[in-house]
Amino acid sequence: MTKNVLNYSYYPGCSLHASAKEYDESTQELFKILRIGLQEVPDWLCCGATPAHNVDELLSLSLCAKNLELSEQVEGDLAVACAACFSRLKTAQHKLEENPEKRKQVEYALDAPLTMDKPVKHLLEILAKDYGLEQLSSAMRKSLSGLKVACYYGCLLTRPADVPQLDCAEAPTIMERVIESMGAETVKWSHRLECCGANFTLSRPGVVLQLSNEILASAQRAGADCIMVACPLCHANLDIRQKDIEAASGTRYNLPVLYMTQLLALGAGVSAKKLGFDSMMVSPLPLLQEKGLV
Amino acid sequence: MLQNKNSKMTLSAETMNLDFVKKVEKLSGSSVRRCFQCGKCSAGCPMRTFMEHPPNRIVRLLQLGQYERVLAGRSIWYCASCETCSTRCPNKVDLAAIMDALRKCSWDAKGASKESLVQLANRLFLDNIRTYGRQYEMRLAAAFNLHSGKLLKDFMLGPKLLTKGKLKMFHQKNKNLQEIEKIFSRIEELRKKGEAP
Amino acid sequence: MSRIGVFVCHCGENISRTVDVERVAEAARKISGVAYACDYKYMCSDPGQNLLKNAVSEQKLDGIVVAACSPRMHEKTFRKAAQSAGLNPYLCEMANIREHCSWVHEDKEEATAKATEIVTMLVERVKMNKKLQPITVPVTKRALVIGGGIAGIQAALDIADCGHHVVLVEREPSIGGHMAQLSETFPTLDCSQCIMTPKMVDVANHPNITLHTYSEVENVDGYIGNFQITIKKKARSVDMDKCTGCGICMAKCPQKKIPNAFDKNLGMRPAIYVPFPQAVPNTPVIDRENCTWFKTGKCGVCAKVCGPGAVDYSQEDQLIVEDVGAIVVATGFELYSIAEKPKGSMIKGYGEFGHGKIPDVIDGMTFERLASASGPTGGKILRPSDGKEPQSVVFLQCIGSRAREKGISYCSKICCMYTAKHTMLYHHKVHDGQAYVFFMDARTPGKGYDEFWRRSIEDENAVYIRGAVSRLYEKGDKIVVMGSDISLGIQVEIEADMVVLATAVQPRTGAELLAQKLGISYDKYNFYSEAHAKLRPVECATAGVYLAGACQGPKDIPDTVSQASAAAAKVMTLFAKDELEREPIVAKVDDKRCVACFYCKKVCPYGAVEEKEIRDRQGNLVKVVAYVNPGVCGGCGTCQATCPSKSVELDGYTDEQIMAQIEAL
Amino acid sequence: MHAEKLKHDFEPKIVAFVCTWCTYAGADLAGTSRMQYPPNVRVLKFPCTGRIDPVFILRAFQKGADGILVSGCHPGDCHYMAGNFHARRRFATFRKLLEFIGVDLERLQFSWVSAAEGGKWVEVVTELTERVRSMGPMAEFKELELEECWSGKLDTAELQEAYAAI
Repeated sequence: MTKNVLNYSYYPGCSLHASAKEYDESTQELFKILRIGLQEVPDWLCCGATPAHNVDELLSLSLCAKNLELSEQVEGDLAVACAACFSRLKTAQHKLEENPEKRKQVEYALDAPLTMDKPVKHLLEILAKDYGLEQLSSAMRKSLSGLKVACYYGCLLTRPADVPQLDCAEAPTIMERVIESMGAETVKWSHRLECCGANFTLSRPGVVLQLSNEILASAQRAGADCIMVACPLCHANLDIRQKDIEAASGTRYNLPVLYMTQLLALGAGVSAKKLGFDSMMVSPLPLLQEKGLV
Repeated sequence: MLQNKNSKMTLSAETMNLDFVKKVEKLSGSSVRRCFQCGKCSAGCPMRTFMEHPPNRIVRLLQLGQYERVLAGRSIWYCASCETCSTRCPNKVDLAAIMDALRKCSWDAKGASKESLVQLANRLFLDNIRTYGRQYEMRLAAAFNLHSGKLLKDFMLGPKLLTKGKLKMFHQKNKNLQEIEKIFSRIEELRKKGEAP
Repeated sequence: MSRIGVFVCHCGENISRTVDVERVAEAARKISGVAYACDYKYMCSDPGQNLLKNAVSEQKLDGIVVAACSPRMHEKTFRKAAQSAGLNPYLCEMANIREHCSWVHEDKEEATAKATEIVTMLVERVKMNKKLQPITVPVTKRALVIGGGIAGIQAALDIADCGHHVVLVEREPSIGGHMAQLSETFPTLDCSQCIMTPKMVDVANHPNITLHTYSEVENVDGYIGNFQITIKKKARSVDMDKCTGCGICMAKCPQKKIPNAFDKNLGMRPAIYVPFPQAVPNTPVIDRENCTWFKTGKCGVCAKVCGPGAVDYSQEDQLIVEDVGAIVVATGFELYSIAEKPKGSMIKGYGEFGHGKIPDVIDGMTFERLASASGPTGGKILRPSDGKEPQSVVFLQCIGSRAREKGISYCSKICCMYTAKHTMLYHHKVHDGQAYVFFMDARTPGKGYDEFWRRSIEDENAVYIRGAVSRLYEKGDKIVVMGSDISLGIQVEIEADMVVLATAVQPRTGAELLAQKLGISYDKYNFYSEAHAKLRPVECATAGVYLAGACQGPKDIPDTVSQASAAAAKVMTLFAKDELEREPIVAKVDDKRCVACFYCKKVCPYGAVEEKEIRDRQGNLVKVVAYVNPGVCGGCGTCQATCPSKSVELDGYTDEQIMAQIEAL
Repeated sequence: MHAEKLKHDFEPKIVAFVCTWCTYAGADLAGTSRMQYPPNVRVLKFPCTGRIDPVFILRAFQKGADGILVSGCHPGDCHYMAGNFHARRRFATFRKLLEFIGVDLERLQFSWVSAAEGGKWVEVVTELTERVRSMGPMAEFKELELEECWSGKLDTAELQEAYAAI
């Protein structure tokens, strides 16, 4: 077995073990072919997501701090796939460093001194910065050229400006740069950073139908073949709810919504069968076949 | 007594609950007074159409210490935490954090708000973490439908997701459930002692 | 027969590319009266100018036309060249064949034809040109400053420091104006008196300043450089030379219950008084309307107690005349009153705020006096009705201002800032008190201003509510304020202990009368008009009169002081020369033809037209005619076009010159 | 490069009476900006539109002008404060008079062109030139002028004949 070029500890988050399993699978496949090691943090727990910080900040911070503590068992910076988990973990680091009072409370809750030094990195950051775009480009086995991709950031990859620090909060390009390095074409579109309706998908699905509809419409206007995401919740709203959105708005979109890692892995030569394309509600296979990618 | 959201506001040292404002400022770590009502938050808020009070009005009501009006409305529960407002605020008012703080106040006050569905979803979500350590969407959705009385909500979606392997009928519990329970209980303990909000 | 020279410029290729300059010169030679014509690459260059100069002397030319660029570009250059060749500069004209011809046309034939016609017109014109001499006017290097507030004080000190004599006239018994009444000043919260009184003392002690307090400008004659000012010194009833300012007269005066206007009538003063302790000069005046001696002929206590015998009941108003060369008008402003106004007045009061009859509804200046350490309450905020400390104060902005209905559509500019200051002063003095401000917009364009306003909210607890107030009414000892928060769209009601109105800044009552004496224009509100809103903001259109401070429009202290120093600089520029020289483009009246209809006087924007008496040798009045004062005339020529008897001529643009041009069409 | 130039049967003569501060400067700006307009216009410079005597307009028509433009500063921008207002009032009356005596007012245009409006100068001049071109030559006043000339000369054949007949 060849040696890995980089090694990370890995926090997949709840969704990647359920509704977003294809994100997890494609991430594993992509990193394997790029020779980037990923070792899952043992017994990681839910970061608390939006519900926790919505009503109980202390709980939210404590859950994240616990995960950071758990991650210390594995070598390497902490790689996070889910944009929401990434945002929560970064926010927790940010707030606990800033606010000694909150830090004290969390230390009490965990009954342990905080270990906060491990850098938390989103997959995008690892690919674009640590691994490098040139390297990524040279890993290309099958160019995605001809595929017009609308890169969808959503809320939490970039906002608020001083927390994730992944890219410019208002005009990021990191997703575009990453996928372009695999030969894809990206479209300019208006709703890259708009909210999809997030976790209202459970309690108030009407909200999602409206907000995600605008996003799909914008991508369609821009002439995109598909939407690329890096967040399971965005994916759920745009993919799983797409049929409902089409019904509610009376517009036919049929826009496949793909995880960033699915597309990258495809370009890097991973077999389409391993990338979970068949588990998606809006099947991307007709499109990928048309473009000669599968 | 508050008649409706537009009923007249009488301002005086007694009717302006500035302690509440201070509490929100402390919880959120953001100034409320700094807001000068430019409205940029409401301009970019994706959830504005679903709110009875747009974000800027929430801050304005806070500035005047009108906490009852804020908590009684369901607007705070319609915030998606997308952070657009906080990112673009010219005055560095962290409205997303203020919304978190307000929701916590409403949560603690139990039933202050008209919005129950979002609160229900949140509670089930947190219960899930305490019991299993991780989220299991199947369970969450089922429990939500059960509790909200919307038994058939997304009825058609479930089987589809199951066949796609997206919902797991069975799952494992975390091995460190005791540690997780400890976090929850120690936080409760802190609160009982009055050492945490 | 005239001998005109025509000089056609190529301007490199700028002209010659589209205009055949040689053909233009050739055509010019054929015009009758043209003695010489040539073309040259760069007429404005040294060799070009020499060509022109040599031609003038060699060809004995009596007029020249330079066909080149716009006169706005090089008229001065060529007129100077003509002058150095011994030709009167006003016999040189420019034909604009670049901006108006070669640059705007492409067809060479057409452009050449047009250029030739332009040259022909100018040749015909220059034949009619007359020799003109620059006008000189002697300058009296003394300045009059009207108004002893901060604007007048600053202007007077600047001019006096430059070595010129200044006559400062102040209507009140003391200089200081409104600034002396203020407690603290935004945006730094300096104590107003602390920064103001040293300047007042400087005025009093300055060897170059003659101070006339309790005096008014009675009449203004003359024009720039040569004004004669008649000043009325009102009878002070105290001999300023003898008075030592000991104050015993004031202490002993039995009549002590006269409301002191300086304290907005909150405090009392005796009949013999100085308006405030730091007054300059520190010489009392007797308020004759309230003095027992003047009312009944009995009392005389002040005269009896005065050691130096300075009290003089027999003093009378005195008229004195001062000769000055320039005038700075710095008469300041007054505050709008919400009281009911007489019918026919453009300004209306506020019935919905009680027409000024609710005792605890006060204006901003009254609040200043309450907050002032030297004020009637010693700096304690106490409400006028019962002397209690108000626990809640509501401030209302834009009272009168920005209210077309009330006759004032402008923004008073200073109220946003002073209201923010008031909330801070109130918070400093009444820690538990709550200040509320109803405002429409916060207008804070000044250095450190917005930060100051934000401080009043973020650090000093003021609650700002966007929206105007509908009505005030009394309820027990409270004042109910009925407002609305327009960002919420919710009505707001506050029961206040005191209400402070930020009333509009208005010109002084009677400002128009002084303007008429000075011959300066004023707007519909009676604010004095500057010559140009952007580029001549301190000069009046009337030469030699300058504006400083709020008499021109609402202004805060920094703006007022800047404008005062600017006005002083303008005066000093005028005084830098012994004589005033200006372009001789002025109107002249032919006495013989003038029928004294004075239409010219009506249309002249400069007030340059006077009535001149013509007398025979015995001194009998023969007739009255119009006379245009060349020192004042601006040279627009409106009088000439208006004159029904054709007796006015504007030098440089005479009918002959223009008709000659038209004839050449 | 240049658009084909149309040759016209009639080239009107346009005279512009302008003030030196605004419109003259505006025309200068059109020049420095290298804008193009018909070469039919001749500019007469005045200190202010207030100086323009209606007689000048009459005389210009007599001397062959087919169209006349009077242009000064925008209201409120007069260098001499109010000259353009006086001009406006004067010409409002004068137009009525011209109309009364039968002059087509389309030949006489008043406008405000500021020192910054090079483009507007070009527009105004071009429009007026084209309009007057379509109206044809201004004959009335020229005939009057000819008549005056005729009556002024004492040695024409007609007169000689008339004298002889007496």
